[in-house]
Amino acid sequence: MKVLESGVAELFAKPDPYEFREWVHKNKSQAMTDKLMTEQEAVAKFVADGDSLGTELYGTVRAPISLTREIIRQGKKHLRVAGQGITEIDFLLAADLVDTLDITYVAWEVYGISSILRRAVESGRVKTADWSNGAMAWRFKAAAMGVPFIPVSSMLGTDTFKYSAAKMVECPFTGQKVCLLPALFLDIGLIHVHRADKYGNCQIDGISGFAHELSRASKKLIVSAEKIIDTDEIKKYPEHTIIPYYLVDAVVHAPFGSHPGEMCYLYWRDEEHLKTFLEESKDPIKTKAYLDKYVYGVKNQDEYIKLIGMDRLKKLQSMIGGR
Amino acid sequence: MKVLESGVAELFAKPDPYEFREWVHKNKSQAMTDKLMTEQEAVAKFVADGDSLGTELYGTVRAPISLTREIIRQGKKHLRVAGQGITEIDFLLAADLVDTLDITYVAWEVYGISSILRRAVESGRVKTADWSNGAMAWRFKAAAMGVPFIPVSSMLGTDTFKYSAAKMVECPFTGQKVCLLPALFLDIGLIHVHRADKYGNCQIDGISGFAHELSRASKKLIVSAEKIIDTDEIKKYPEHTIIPYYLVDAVVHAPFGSHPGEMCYLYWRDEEHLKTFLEESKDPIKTKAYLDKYVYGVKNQDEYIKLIGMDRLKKLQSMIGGR
Amino acid sequence: MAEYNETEFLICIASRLMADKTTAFIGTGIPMLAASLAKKMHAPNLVPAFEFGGVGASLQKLPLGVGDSRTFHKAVLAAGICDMMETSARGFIEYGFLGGAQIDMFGNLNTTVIGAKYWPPKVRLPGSGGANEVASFCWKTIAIMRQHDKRRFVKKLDFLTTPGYLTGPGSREAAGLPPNTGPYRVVSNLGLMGFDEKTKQMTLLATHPGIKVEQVLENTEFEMLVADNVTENKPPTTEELRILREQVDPDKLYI
Amino acid sequence: MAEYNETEFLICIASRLMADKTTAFIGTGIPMLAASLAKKMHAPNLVPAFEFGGVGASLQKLPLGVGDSRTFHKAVLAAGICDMMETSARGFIEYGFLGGAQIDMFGNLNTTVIGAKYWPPKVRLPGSGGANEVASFCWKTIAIMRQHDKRRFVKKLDFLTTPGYLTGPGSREAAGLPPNTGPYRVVSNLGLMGFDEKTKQMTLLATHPGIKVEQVLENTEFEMLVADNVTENKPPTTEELRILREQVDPDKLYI
Repeated sequence: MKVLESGVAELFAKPDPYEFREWVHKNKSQAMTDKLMTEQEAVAKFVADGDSLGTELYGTVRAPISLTREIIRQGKKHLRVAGQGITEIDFLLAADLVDTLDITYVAWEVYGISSILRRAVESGRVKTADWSNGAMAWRFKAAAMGVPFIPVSSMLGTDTFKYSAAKMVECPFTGQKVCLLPALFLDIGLIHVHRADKYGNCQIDGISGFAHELSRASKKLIVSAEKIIDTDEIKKYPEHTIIPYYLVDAVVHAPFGSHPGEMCYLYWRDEEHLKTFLEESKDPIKTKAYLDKYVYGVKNQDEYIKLIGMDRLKKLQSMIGGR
Repeated sequence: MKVLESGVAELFAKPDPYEFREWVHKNKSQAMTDKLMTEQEAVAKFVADGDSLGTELYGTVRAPISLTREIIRQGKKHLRVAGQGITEIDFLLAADLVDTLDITYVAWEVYGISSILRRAVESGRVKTADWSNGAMAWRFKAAAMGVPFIPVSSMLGTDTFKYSAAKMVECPFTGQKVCLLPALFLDIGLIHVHRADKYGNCQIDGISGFAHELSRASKKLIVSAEKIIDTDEIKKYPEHTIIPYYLVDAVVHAPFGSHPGEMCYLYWRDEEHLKTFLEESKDPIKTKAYLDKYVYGVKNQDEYIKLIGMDRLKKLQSMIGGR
Repeated sequence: MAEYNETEFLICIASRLMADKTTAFIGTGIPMLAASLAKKMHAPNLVPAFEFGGVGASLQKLPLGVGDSRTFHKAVLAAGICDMMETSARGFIEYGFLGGAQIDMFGNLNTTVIGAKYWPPKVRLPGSGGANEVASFCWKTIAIMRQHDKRRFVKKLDFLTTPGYLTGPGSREAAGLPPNTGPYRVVSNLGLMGFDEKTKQMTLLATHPGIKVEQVLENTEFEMLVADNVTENKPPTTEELRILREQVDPDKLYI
Repeated sequence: MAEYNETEFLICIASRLMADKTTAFIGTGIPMLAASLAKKMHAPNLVPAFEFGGVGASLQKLPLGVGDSRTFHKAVLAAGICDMMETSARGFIEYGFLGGAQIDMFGNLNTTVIGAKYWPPKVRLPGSGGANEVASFCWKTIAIMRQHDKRRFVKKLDFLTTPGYLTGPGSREAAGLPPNTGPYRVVSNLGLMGFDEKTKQMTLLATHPGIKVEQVLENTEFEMLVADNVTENKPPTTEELRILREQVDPDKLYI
């Protein structure tokens, strides 16, 4: 089972489950303690310059974007970003806080490529390693499993493999060639959920994306929640807990925390806002103006909600589909 | 990344995801079709002599035991059994239908070792390979992921490793020694669930054991369900579907399908029946008498329920805890 | 005959490729419209699968992304990305739809960078996204190329993001990819292409109304094979157009 | 002083080893009773984890198996076995409880076969169960041995099912197991043992009331180390016994 081929990219984070274990044991409590705090406190306390950072989910869906705005306000820099959270990545790139990017896909789906990504990468400001969507999710999954790698049959035969940091080996059981993906342990993970209790037990409606995997792959984890619920509600349906308290460092109450993205069953995405942002993002100066207004120009999520306006948010609530 | 050590056991099933893919593509439909049938039809149609067979869950919990009784009645033999379903394994061993056993733990927890297992293995009738509970679940998980193996840091340094069919290699990313577990693809899987629709979309309450993994690791899958529900109920809460229809070949309506085991929120386990069985299982003749009465002596689950008696079953319902 | 635009035609062609009672990995854009149209026309029991977790959605309303709430509205499953990708790895997804900035004769695709250098690149494109899993695991993949020209149908990709038949017959298997998979069709604004069974080279099967075989070849940088019997694709029917416009995309988000 | 039987005493000793506000992997039998007792005594915020998915159960009623409904009654999580085992692999479970038919001086355990031959064996025991994951991943494992004699505390195991310190210092790490883990305590019907920090050999720390150090050594086949300061374990308190009998196991399933 020798290594037949290796991707040329740098590993932006070390795939060592034993280092992760030791860190967790030293730094995280196993006790159920009240972790409710403001976004300012959570980001100040748990996000550091140089952190490897990942966010969940994808595109404009259940995006932990209120937390991302706070990271930008606090100017946490030299971040090594991974994941598929397009809104968050575009914002962080726009604020020039990113050094390296494990990229799978950054674009605005139907609205096309990201001007911000183009400027950041084509200028050489941000280093990249390429992966597929599946590969990135599996890298978090490997970390969540507490193992240094995971074998898959994807990315084989491609330049995506070549410009990743994966390796190809022969399976010692079947002789098949398989691609080994290194686990991606994050310093800090951000996830936005429908409901959480003050200890950090979380429930999500609809698709779960890679919340299970990313929450377990993160040394430090901040969750923002549309609603804070009583622990009795958690205990009534323990099978609905997707993120248990012991993974979580901070719980932030963040209504409309995914705006301008959507939150299934709660509010639809703000098409008008997004289109404006995407138009403005084509120009660096206008991008800066957008950040000035919607990120730096507000102190927190409360002020952001006021800026957007409840009328508009109520309309988005009325547009979302039911079950 | 060369193989440093190999377990000596035989692989009772081939860990080849590509053979699995081809089989599934040739033999399973992607259409939503009505798969409701009797246990007799399901077992006759989908279980074959010589099959590798796995059952979920563990001990006396959510046990697909009504299906197991039908397999015994139909005398499906030379089975290669894997999994942790203690009740089912003990029954199949008692009926002498098992050739090989991937064993993790067969015993009656608080009531101690299995006399049936002892007779079957000590006599040399049943060949074994040893694994841990985690390892077996991970082997199903590897199969569910469509990969030939999974790395873990368990079983290292032990005779459990030595008498398994695992391999040890050095991780090409970290240099750590890791244990590689071969995927376990089953010919036939049996799972008992709380609710299913006629297409095979299933919901489970409480712990999910390894239903996700085993259902996805099985070429053929029979689910039995306490209740058959309308597909509209499935579609209302698609996040509660743990087994989607395309994995399923047969849906069997089986109230009390886990008796004498328990079904969370529905009925508690039948302590008296279990104790009697365990006492009788110490003696081969009495074991046969038990099977004669409770398995061969009834035609199907309906008759079994009549034999046990609704009074007793209602009492078990009254003993189960709520949420 | 009703008038229609190129996008509408592409959607209809892609839609007709979707068989009833099968599963298909649906990406953003044309595949979503095509799947929605197919479900309302000839394939009511088509099962759309979206990579972030939705399977069997009604597609009553058009999703705007592969993870939005419409991808699992009245679905039979709302899981996560790993389950979806692994389901395709195990062989449960029949069709996959792909797009790209460049495609070559073996159906390989580029969605990563334009230019000779990986980093810093001349033009940075989105990246693989889920395309590697779609192209590696689905039994039949269909590429949709909105613009058929020599800059897009190229001899050599700047970057091979997603595997088609790689360097030709047997090379997918040699690379370790699952057997009996690979590109099945390519739909462009000029015609419909398949792949030669023996050489795995892209082969023109049908042209769109008014398009000549030569036009397709002239707009292709590599040597395109031509089927013995090139047919003409039927234009969208009145019924297809009506459903597409009134039911699939009434808000004109795409068409 | 209240009367008590050996099982009750074992439960109390095991219970006292459980710290408040920590997580512990709980197996069937004595660990369940001990955890339940601990939660009602000194460790109300002990978080019991069961290998088939339950975390944080109330333990109001005593579970009969590691997957039954009482293992997740009013729990904060009801997941599956993979999540639990992986949670321990990532270092989130502090204590693990184990048992066995044989234990050796390094805390290795046998629960697989008795006799020299693996197959067919003289006596077939249950197998590893979840013990390998508990012993590999929990930070501190505690073995409970109901019968302390030379057939059980042996020089050489017939089968090394579950890793203790394997062949001594550094051998867990050399085998690839996570650093800073391993056996922490052994509770038997004669006393309480730990492991020497340097040599990793089992060391007598405390005897039960009325038991002499010599008795422990005589009933141990291997050479047991003896701590400089062997203490005597305190017998069950009236309060412990009351709660154990009235609240933990009122139906006398175990005691």
